[in-house]
Amino acid sequence: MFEAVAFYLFAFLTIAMFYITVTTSQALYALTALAAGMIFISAFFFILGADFLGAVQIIVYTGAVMALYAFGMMFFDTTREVKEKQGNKFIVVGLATLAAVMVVAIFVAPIVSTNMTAFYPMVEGAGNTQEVGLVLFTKYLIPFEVAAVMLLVAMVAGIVLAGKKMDLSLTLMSAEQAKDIDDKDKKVLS
Amino acid sequence: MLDHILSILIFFPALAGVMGFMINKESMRAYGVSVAFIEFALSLWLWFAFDNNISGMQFMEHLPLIPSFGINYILGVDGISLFIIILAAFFTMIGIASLTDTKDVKNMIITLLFLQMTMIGVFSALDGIVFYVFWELSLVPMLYIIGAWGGPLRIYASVKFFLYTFAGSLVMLVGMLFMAYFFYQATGVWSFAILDWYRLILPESFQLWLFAAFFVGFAIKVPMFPFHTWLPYAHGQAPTIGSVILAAILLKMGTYAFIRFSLPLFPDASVYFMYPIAVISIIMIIYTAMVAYAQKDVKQVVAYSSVSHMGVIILGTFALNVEGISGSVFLMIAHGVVSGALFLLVGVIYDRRHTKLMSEFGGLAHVMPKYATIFGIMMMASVGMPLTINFVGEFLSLLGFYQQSHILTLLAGIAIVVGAIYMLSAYKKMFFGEVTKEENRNLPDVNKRELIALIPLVLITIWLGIYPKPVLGPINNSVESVVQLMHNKATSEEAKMRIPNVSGVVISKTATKEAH
Amino acid sequence: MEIGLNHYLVLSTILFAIGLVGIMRRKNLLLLFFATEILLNAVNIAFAAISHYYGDLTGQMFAFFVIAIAASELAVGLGLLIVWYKRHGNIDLDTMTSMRG
Amino acid sequence: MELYLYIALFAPLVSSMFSALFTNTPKKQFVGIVASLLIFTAFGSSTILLSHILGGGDIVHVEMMTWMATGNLYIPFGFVVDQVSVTMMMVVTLVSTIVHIYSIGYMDHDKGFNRFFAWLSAFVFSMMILVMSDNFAGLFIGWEGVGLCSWGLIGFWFHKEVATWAANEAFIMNRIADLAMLIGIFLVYWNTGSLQYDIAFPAMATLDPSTLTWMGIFLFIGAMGKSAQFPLHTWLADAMEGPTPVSALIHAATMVTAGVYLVIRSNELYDLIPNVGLFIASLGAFVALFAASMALVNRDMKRIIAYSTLSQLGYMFVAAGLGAYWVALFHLMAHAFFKALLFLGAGNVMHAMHDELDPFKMGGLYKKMKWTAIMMTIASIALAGIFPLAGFFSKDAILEAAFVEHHFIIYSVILFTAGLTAFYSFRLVAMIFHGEERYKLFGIDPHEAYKFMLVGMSPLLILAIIAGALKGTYFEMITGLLPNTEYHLHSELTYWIMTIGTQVFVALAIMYAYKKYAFSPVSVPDGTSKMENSFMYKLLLNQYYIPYAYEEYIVKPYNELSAALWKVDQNVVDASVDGIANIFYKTGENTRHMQSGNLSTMLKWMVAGTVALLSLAVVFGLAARYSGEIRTILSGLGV
Amino acid sequence: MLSPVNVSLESLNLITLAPMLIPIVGALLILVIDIIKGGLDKTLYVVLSILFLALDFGALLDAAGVFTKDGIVLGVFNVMLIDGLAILSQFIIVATSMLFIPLALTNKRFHEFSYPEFFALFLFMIAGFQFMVASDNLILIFVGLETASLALYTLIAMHNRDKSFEAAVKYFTMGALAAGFYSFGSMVFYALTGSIEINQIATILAANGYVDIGFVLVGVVFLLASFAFKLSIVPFHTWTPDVYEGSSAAMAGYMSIVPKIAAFVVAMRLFEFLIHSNVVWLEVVLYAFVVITMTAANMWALVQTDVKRMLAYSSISHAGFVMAAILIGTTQSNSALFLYWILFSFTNLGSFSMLWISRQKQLPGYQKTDHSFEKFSGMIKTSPMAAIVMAIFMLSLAGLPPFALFWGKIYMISSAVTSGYTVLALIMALNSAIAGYYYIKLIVYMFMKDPIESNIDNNGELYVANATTALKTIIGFAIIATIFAFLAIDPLLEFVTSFVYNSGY
Repeated sequence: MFEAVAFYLFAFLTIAMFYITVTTSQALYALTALAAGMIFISAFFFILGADFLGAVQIIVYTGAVMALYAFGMMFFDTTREVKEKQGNKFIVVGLATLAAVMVVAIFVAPIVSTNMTAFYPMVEGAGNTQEVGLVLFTKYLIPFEVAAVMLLVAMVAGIVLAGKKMDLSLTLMSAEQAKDIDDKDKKVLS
Repeated sequence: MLDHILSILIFFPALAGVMGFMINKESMRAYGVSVAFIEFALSLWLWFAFDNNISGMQFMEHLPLIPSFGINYILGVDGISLFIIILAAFFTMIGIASLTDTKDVKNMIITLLFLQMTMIGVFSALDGIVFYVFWELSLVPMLYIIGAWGGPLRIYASVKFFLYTFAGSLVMLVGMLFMAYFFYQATGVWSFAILDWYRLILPESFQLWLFAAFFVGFAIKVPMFPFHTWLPYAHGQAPTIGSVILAAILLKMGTYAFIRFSLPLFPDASVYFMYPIAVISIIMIIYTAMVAYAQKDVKQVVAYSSVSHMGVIILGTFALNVEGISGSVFLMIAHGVVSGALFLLVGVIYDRRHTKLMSEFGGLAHVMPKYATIFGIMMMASVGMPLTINFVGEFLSLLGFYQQSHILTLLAGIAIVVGAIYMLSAYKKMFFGEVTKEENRNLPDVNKRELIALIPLVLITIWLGIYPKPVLGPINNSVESVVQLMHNKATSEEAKMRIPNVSGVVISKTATKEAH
Repeated sequence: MEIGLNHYLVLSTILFAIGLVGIMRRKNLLLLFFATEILLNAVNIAFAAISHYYGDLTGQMFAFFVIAIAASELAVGLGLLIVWYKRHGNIDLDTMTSMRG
Repeated sequence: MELYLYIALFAPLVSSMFSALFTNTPKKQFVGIVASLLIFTAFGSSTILLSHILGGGDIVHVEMMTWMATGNLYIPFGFVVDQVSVTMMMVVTLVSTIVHIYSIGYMDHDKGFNRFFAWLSAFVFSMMILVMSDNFAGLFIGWEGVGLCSWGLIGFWFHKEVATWAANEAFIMNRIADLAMLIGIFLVYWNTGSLQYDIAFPAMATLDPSTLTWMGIFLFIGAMGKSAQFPLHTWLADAMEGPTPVSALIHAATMVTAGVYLVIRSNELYDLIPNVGLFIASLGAFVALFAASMALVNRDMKRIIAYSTLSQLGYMFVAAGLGAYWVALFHLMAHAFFKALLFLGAGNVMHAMHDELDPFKMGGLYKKMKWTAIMMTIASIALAGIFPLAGFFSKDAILEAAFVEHHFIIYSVILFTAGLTAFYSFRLVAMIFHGEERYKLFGIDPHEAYKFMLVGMSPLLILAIIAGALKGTYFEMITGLLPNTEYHLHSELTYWIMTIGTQVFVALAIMYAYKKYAFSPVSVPDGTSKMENSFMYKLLLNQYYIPYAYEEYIVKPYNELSAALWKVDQNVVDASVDGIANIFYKTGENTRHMQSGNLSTMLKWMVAGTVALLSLAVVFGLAARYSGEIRTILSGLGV
Repeated sequence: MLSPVNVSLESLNLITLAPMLIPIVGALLILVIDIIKGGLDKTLYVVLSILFLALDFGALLDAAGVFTKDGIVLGVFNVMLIDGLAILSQFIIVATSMLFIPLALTNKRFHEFSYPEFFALFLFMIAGFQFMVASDNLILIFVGLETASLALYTLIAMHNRDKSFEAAVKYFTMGALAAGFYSFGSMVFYALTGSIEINQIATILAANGYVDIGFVLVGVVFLLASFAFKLSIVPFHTWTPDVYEGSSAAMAGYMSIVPKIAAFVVAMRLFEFLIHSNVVWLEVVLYAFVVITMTAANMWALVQTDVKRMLAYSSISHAGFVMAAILIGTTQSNSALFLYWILFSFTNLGSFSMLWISRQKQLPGYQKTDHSFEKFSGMIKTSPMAAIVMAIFMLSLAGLPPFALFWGKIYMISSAVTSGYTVLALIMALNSAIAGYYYIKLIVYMFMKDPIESNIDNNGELYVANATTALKTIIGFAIIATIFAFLAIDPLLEFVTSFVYNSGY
């Protein structure tokens, strides 16, 4: 019973929050609603016994991601109302509703497939984090490492795009201009 | 060297073309003529070495290319292809020799040499894919020739030419892939070799579809009604040399392919489609002849006349007997010579007046008697005057088809009437009457260079008209084997009946000869 | 009332659809990125639920990696956003139409 | 003998090629002389061959070389000199020689002198091939060859619009007939297996009559074209635009008789199909009358003679059609002599009158051109069939044949025509040489032709007079090959009545012509007299409106249809090709805006694509899940 | 309690990991070098990248040897998968990358190449693609895909001009949506089978007899949508022309080959078993995709005014053409896919390189975009060699024999023919004819139009404005390979077929 109440409550809350996120014209509201939605989602994780995931959700999303977004928003000065020219709303809502309705139509049916053996079963007595750790560092070691590379890529990309001198474009400069820039750089370095 | 003479014939011009980039612009024409002459001499040597008594393939070459997919570099000539190869070599030579000062003569000659490679390749390939390679490749130099040196609508014309034929041949390619697949199914081995395919007897229902697929490719190339509309544009816009090669050789690819592929591969389908194709041919003959009559541009007249004559060739091919097919092969050569010459002749006047409208001329026989004479000879050849080259082919084609259908032959025979109508009226408009235009009064007659190109054509026209045997003999031998093959392969009763059993005929023929 | 897997799947679908609405509707690049986060989060709920109901950890793994991916995407996305903003002073999609046809 | 055969055959070719060498140079007298000599050589050889045949020698048959051989078909260049061909050779070479000689004078001032001889000799060569060939294909070579030369010679003065028009008309009209001839040849080949006369004809005996009938009809249609039989006759009158020697040689003596020659040559075929023969005879009789009627009122000297030629060809076909092949050939020969003479005489007159052709503008020329007048009068007498000139013997034989065969309608038609012939011939002679000297009104000073021309013409004159005497010898020779159908009337009396009656009838016609045109004043018709406004006169003057009908109902529609088809070619056939190409291009052009460049739209497309896939999936998934139920429902509905 | 885990090193089969590790190490090394001493010339990094790629290639050869000996190899807890598809696609990826990297040595200076990070990201990207193709675990595929994509977005943006940012943003945003689709699709399959490994999914689905066909289809829809995005299948293609236009020509050429082959391999793994299980829906949808993509892309390419954009649409069309292989799903068709893509790689890279060497910085008035058709007017007059090379590339793309792509094309059509897809074969063939038009259009401009005045004056300099020996070498290689491809088809075909066949496809 508790589970049901919690499910419906958080379901309502997440849906509401995300609805606000996609519809509000105030960027700040959107950001706040998104963060709230993320937190509510972590609640599902806890309900479902995925404690580790819940923790990660809160840390990564509400911590890191939201902080970054907030930073970005300050950068863009989005305290003003966001003006968006909307085309045919009917198409947007229609398509999304259609997608939802159709998927739901199929998802409401129970899965009748049998032999649903768990390949990486949860172990009695071990905490969720422990279990996750075990699987993560054996089976999913490689994806984990690749994810690390991915984060490195993201980092380098972020640095290159936001950090380096992208405002001066060698691509657009003629050879002479580029040479001047080089000379300046050399002076700075030397 | 004789073992590889076909490869040499194919790739010598290409190599020379590549080397041609190094030649100085002023010396280019001399270079082109010499290369083309060597090539022509080689082709004559091929003829000389050709054994007239063998009806099958000679000078075969076999080199694995993609053996796992059954694609091999196989070459060979028989009596059917031999003369078209020689004709291709000959016309390239004539064409280069008669080139009047064009811009970018270097590019032109290199392109022509490449074109020559593709032409000879098509006629000597014995592998479906190799054939297709050269077939397609021949479009490119022609595209360039029409598009770069043509008239005001040249780009439209060249692109139309390219795309139309390209689209058709792609359908043919699918047909070839099917053929190879059927061969694979039958034998477990992939093969695109035409001689392998000859051994395959297909059920009639398959034959019909495959025939149709090949037909699209060939018919556009020929070009058969109603796929012919690219041709007037191509000819109308092309420079003289382009029209000459196009009419003399490139169109023959389609008709040649009918004999090389459609007939022996699909004998039952050939019989099945004989009447429809004959009707199309007759439409080609009469309809285009009438359209030709309505033209105002003399080159268009010749262009439409080409379509009309191709109708006779197709008709002869689908006579499905030795007389008709031999006739159609001979007519291919004949039409090559005659229409090539006519286009050259149109080029002569175009060079002088930069117009091809017949209304601009009139009374040219007064100022350019030699020109008028040569034009007259070629015109008479074109309308099928006996003792000219065209007559032999036309006579045999019609004679052959007469065995299949009397009424249709009668209708097709209207060719000789309508042909005379448009040709004579065009000739009259251009050459007869008083000189009305002031510009025409002082036109120089044909010069030496033009004569060098035209005289051999006149001589061939008459020589082969009087004594076609050196050409007709080898053609006949090979055609007999094709017809025999068709007869043996035919499955339906009707096909067996329609396609004569040559081995029986041969005896009676020798008997006939003895009787004389 | 028992809450089954289907409930979670339906919830996930609804959230996903909301994300789609955002994706299609938002013309502000930043807010558009928000919508992409919603998409991924919606899927995560389903993964966790399946994992729970099947007693299998793979789902949680997937969700974990999805979070990682979402984070990396964010970094690159913001980088692009900043570069664009520096050049143009806005982040409106409708101004981003120099290439078309 | 083979050598003579080759000489006879190739001397004209050599002559032609020799002359052709000089086509682009100014007039060279020696070209004409050399050409004439070479043709004369051919004549000489023919004579030797004739004497060989006459002397009972074997038929000379040579096979020079293979022409076409493929499959079952074997066509050599084979030549045969037998009784029929040697007769033809004689006619051809003799008339040719004379015309060549004559032409030296006639074409004296023409700058195309050399070219003329090239064409003329080429014609002789073609004609020789035609008559000497031993197979149908060779015949066809000559057949087309004479057509070509006729084209070149009719249009010899190519600066004249009418001349070139007439040349083309002749060529094209002949081509129509040639098509039928070609079909006939195909029929022969596929039914007998050969085109050689000596194989094909014997093989025909075993064929079924309907095939033979078709064969006969098609070959005869071919003959109709060359011999200008109705309805393919209009070209002959128009062909008179050519130089007069050409008319004499080609359009009177030789080429036009090729059709007759073909029928004679194919006698074995036509003997098997008497119905076709009767048709030929009937058509011949009709043409005889038809052409003669047009000659009655015509105002063009050459055209009158041309119509008379046409009429005489009708006679020949009557004979040939009735199976009297030797009579036809005999008339052909006799006709060649006097008609060539008539034409050459007309040429002299034309020269004298500076190319004036209207006899109404002449008159009284006898004083100026005595020899010409004599020759033309004698030729006319021969044409009219007055005893003892050539025409009498040949024409009389035809009449007899028709009578004996009991084809009385044909008989009466050609008898009546004989009267008409006499009338128009002498109408012409009278108007030209007698009566007032009307030419003076036009300021022309006529003069007699060169002497050598007249001398050249004299053999024809002699032959026109004496040819009848050769009938016996000829008959003996020719029946070696052709069926020996001698026509004897049952009673001597009938014969005499007929002969004398005919002679009287003809003589009356001549006298009427003289009375009307020589002894009473002739006024130049100006369209006012009552006769000129009569329906019949107009009908005849306009050649029964047949040329008009051809122009209106064949030529014009052909032009219009051609133009229309060209439009169809461009606007339907080509346009549909371009249309298909344009469909792709236009679709691309119209849908490229789908790529608006707006990211939002792009995302919408992605979602839309997914939704589309989803809806397909749902439909399919539901269908799969409830397939059982659906099937039940469908079966309940009886589907 | 959890028991300790014992893993032996041999069971990990680290050889399966070697090819991916090498570029990662290389990338790290480049980053480190840059940190130690900045401002080094790009040539260093180019050569280093090539060396590492060569090592990578060597490792691949090694892996190929293992595969031919032992068959399919699983490694590192069965996450890594070395089979024929993985090896073939990695060969293509690495080889194309080796061809691409020297294109950085341009005559003119471009922004991205001045950063060592460019080369590091490039190598990371290659590693990402390699992971993507060498696994059947949906997680690793996803992570690999994202690694590669994120790097790619950055590489595009680093060209540093308005259009390239726009391109990167568009690509990125749509990529994010596609990632959402991908995860959703994976989720559905996970819900169905409890597994995220493709072969297990296949086994379980087959065992259950596809009872939950609705679920399966939803999963397929989303996965298909995400891969359709990667493969630029209409209507998921909209990013392609814009991104190609926005990025440098060299990068556009690269993008038309490498990401797509990676996506094709995954698509093949994912959809092949469904096709073979007679999921009719998928067959219908793929059929529609193939036909629509080929035809529509061709029609749009017809109306382009910029060569690069035209080539973008043309590569969409080629992707649609190759997609047919997945639809047909026989060994022959899958081999044809690889054969085609190998041949396509150097042809297409060659043609984009031709654009690359003619890249100008300042556009003259008659040119609205970098490579508008007008730019190539009368090229034959001013720089004939370049024109002929370009023409041959175009003819090869059009499928004109005997140039490279023709052979791929006939093998592909033949595979359709042998599987009874006659109509498809015809559509494929006729689409080549439509495609012929726009390739010919460029040839028309180059060979048949008159050159623009300024180009005559500077003697066609602009067509080789950006050329260096390195670029010319690459083009030289590409053109020789394109012309003489027919000599290599037979061994290539045997090689590809045996690899595909032994992987069970």
